[in-house]
Amino acid sequence: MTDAPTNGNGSDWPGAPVHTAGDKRTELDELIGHVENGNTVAVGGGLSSREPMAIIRALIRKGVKDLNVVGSAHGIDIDLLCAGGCVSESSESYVGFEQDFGMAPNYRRACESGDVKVNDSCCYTVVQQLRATIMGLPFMPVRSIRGTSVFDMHPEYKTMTCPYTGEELTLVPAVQPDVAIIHAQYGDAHGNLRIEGPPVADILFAKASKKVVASVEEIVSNERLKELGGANIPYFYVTALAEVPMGAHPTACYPFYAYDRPHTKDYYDQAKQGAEAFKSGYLDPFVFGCTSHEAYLEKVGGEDTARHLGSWKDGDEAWMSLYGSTPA
Amino acid sequence: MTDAPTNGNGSDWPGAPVHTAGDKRTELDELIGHVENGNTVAVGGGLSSREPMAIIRALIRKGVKDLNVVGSAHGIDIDLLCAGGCVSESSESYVGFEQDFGMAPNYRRACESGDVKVNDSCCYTVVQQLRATIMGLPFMPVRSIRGTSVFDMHPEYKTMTCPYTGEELTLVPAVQPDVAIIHAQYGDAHGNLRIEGPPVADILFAKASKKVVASVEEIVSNERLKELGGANIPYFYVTALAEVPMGAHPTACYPFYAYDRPHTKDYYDQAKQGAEAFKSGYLDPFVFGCTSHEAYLEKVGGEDTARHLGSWKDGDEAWMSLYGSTPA
Amino acid sequence: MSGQVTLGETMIAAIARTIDDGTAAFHGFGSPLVQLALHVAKRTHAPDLVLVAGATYGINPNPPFLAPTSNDWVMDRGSEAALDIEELFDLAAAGRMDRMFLSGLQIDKWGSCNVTRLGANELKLKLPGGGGGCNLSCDVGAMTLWTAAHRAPANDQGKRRYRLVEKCDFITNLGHRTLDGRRPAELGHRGGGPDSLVTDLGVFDFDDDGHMRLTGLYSDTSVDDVMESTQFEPKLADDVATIPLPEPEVVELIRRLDPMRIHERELQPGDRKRGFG
Amino acid sequence: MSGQVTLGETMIAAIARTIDDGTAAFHGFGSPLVQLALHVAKRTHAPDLVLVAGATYGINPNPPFLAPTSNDWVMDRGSEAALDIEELFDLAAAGRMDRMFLSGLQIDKWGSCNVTRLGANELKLKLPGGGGGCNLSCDVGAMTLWTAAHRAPANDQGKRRYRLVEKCDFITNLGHRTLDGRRPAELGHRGGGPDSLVTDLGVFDFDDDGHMRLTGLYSDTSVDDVMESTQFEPKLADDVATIPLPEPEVVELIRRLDPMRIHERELQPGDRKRGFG
Repeated sequence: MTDAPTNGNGSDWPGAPVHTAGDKRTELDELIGHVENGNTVAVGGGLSSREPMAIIRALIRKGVKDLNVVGSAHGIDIDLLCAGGCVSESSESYVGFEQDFGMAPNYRRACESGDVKVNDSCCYTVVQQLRATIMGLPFMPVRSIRGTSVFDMHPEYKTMTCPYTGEELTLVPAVQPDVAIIHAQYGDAHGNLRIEGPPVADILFAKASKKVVASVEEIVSNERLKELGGANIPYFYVTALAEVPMGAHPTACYPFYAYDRPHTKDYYDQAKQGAEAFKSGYLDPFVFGCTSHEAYLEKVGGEDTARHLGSWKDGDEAWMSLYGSTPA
Repeated sequence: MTDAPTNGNGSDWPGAPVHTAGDKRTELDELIGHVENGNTVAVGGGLSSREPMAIIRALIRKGVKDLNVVGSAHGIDIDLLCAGGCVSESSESYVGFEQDFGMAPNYRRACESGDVKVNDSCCYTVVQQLRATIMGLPFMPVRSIRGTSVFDMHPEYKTMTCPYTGEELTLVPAVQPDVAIIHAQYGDAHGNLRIEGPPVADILFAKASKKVVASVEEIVSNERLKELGGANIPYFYVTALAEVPMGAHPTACYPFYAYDRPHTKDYYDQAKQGAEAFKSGYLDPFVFGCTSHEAYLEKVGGEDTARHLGSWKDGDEAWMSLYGSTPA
Repeated sequence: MSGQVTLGETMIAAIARTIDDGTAAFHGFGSPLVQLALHVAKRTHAPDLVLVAGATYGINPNPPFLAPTSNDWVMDRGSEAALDIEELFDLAAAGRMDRMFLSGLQIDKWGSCNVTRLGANELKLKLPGGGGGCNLSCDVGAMTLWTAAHRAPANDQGKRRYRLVEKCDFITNLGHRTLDGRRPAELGHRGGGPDSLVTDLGVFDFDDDGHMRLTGLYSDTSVDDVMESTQFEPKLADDVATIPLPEPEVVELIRRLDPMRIHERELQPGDRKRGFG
Repeated sequence: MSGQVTLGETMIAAIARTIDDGTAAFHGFGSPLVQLALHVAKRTHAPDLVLVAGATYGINPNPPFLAPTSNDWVMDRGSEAALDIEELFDLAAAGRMDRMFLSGLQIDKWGSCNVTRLGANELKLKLPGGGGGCNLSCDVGAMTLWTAAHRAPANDQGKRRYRLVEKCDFITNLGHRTLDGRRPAELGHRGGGPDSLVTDLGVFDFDDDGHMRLTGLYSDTSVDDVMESTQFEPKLADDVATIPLPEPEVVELIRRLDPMRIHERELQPGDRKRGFG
């Protein structure tokens, strides 16, 4: 028996990676070292929930450039990355603040100035492109897209005639993000992650990406993780994780804290006034001026804010009061 | 505004069904009315676990014929259906008793006599064929199968040249079972099902099939179902369900009861002796002779057996003792 | 507006009327009028509706109040089950999703919508993007379109920024014709396309040819109002009726479901004062 | 056999040696020798092995004892996470599954296996079927083959029922050649194919051409034993060594993991008495 077995098939396909290290815990600043200039990045969470904001602020501070962001429905995460000058291409399907505030000012500016190449996708297209990677296939078929301008925008989409039915189908190529950045409620030292509530596309991102880096509210034992309901992202997809409490702020990370709407309103108001105003009114104080996540948490109100945003648990009235535009 | 809105696209595609009734509870005998002669049937569970045995016994008593069974790794379920004369085609990927007893005697006889058309599949092929149906696609690509005799056995498999990479891929057509028969631990009146432990292919079966009929150990409130961890098969896939305690016996349905190995050994010993012996030694006493599930449960030892098979919870020694060949 | 029914409430009820019992329907995000319409339908004429919430993908949730953002645990409260993102879209692709609700900064006479960009050649305004609408518009059984910004008043130069346009700069969500005039059925799409449009000026269906047709007006709007604010000429139904007002129970239900009046953020400021009855 | 190492234990250790640390490996069902080999590897030289259990798809379980059936909560005990059936096979298709273990009632010189049927034309014996092996054999990084029924004694008429055959009646799991002589790489398969075979008579690798080659023998078997029980002529390594016996700790580990000696059910009755050392 040989230690390095011979292989008569001569395959040199490296395959997608599995991350097998026994202890993957690290610090936020180490974590973001896995994101490199020019990477295709999948950002977890969506809209006003569970976006990896601490990671994003750290990436901006580090000055990461030329990211291609892919995903489904996003808000302040992609808008902030655009404001920070980190993005050169957007393949998201939505970036905005819904009816709450409307369009995403920094994202719009970056797209309209040409700094960010607009390469809009659509949720199911993204799902199918990630699934192709997850299944090791070069593409996935979909029935839709043909006939829309989204099809014309994407020369990489192809069509085929179905050999079973004779109908035409769209083919969308596999997308393999270089790295997925995810914020989860819980993780264990081995890297098993547990997302509570809607997982959005995070699980697909984790399975499809070459690397997954995660911030979590709490690192717990594997036993505790199972008591909580178990991992929905097994550890071998995960490259590294760091415990970063309030790491999704100002988006929500239930059950720990709700969406910080007053902070987001302030963000939006600053952003709406233009790039310069946003730099001095938001980026400088909240991103560049806070050299650590701990400094950021102090800046946004420390324990008081954490407690206030955790008060959604006190009943519907308390919960509803969090959606006003001023801090309580 | 019209009550029946006009539709300029002229599509008459019926789509896959959603089952929206408010209360889907029924009795076992009603439940099996959803399975018709000639149906393609997906049987839930696998090997020695969570197989819908009470449903299967009721189908045999009813005299259902010409089923095409599709699935992954099965044992006594498909073997018994074959013994009962219900099956005319098998597209399973495995039917046997592992190293515990070996080959499945009734299944073998039915295949070798020509009563059952052998149309073996393979687990990932089945997964991809179900996924195609779930995604509304006529087929799914896979990289594997070409070069094996399984490919030659299936003229419905095709190949295509990938327009992205130039490589050849296998295409497997969508499979839409007429009905999935599933045994779950818990369900609610609306038909939400919760499977605990390995779901095998049940969730895929539920999503891909036109109808899902389920037996469950306990029907609980939706609130309770969520406390238990929530549905993994949402109600709208489910046509009807019945509370059938011990409905997977002699296969396991943890946490309620372990695998009844002595009963299964008796089954196997009878089956091995030939079709006649199996009819008089097993089918007559345990299937035809028990006109209800309650009668069957009495026949196999009633409360004592239930308690004994539930004793796996008492510790590893107690659990291990259940794998002997005689009842305790 | 005490004692009166508001425009928002009337639009919600009109959208709710497009939802059949015993079907599955999905609201996207950023659409409180539609979210409320689904909850109204579920709690009135369509108890067996499979209500799939946008962004959370919860099934039949019972939110204590409408939140201003969709992917919030508030909106998932009381769900009896949950879907993954892939499962939601699979349902549509497999023909199981009977109805979806779409809008756009441009909506053309065939019911196609643009939520991607203004400027057919040069990018003039980047819109947030279509979410899942592009795929869904080809796949779902039928679509209800809506907009609360149909009215297009002339500016000082007499120019109007139409929401209902002759031709979209970009088709994000497909209606009954592509930009080059093909029908979805020619593309093998299985979805039935848009069958209704609810706006702040009236309600519409689509004729057999797939062309938008005015079928109803509010008590304070006229055919002329509609024509003036529409870049193309909509067909007119033989009998353009007055849009029915919601029953008092429905009004009360809406006010209970949305105590913060989140849905009024969708309305033009001037329309928030409109009331009927 | 007190104080001795059994054939089963030696085979388990030999299979375990084919498993590298820091890789992902999957055992199917009905394979206690392999199940134990994975647990031995994980607990000795391969602590960072991603051990995926067959049938339960649990990750790194720690079963209190080996059960006679695979899809049993016993076998899932202590798993740190769990996969769905689709996820397990996706891992293989995406090139993430480094090793799988396959067997067959027929195994040919290229490492192809038949677990479907005897009788190339007419069905003579229906076997249980291949589970996921057909797909996996094309996709996984490498395969360890095993059989505990290599020995093929002559019957009264001098006929032998070979397990290791010149040509399979049916190829369920593909090795290094198809029935018509094509190589998997020509088919675009990404899997590396079988690189080892562990039997009751010896251990093998596959040469650069993909042909089976004897590399090791037990202390009680000879090259002649192998040749006699093999329908084709296996290649011989330059140095056919004696298969190393498992360390005492490994033997103890196996006995603790499998107190009911389930793995011996895989052995031929006569082989249960073989012992070494």
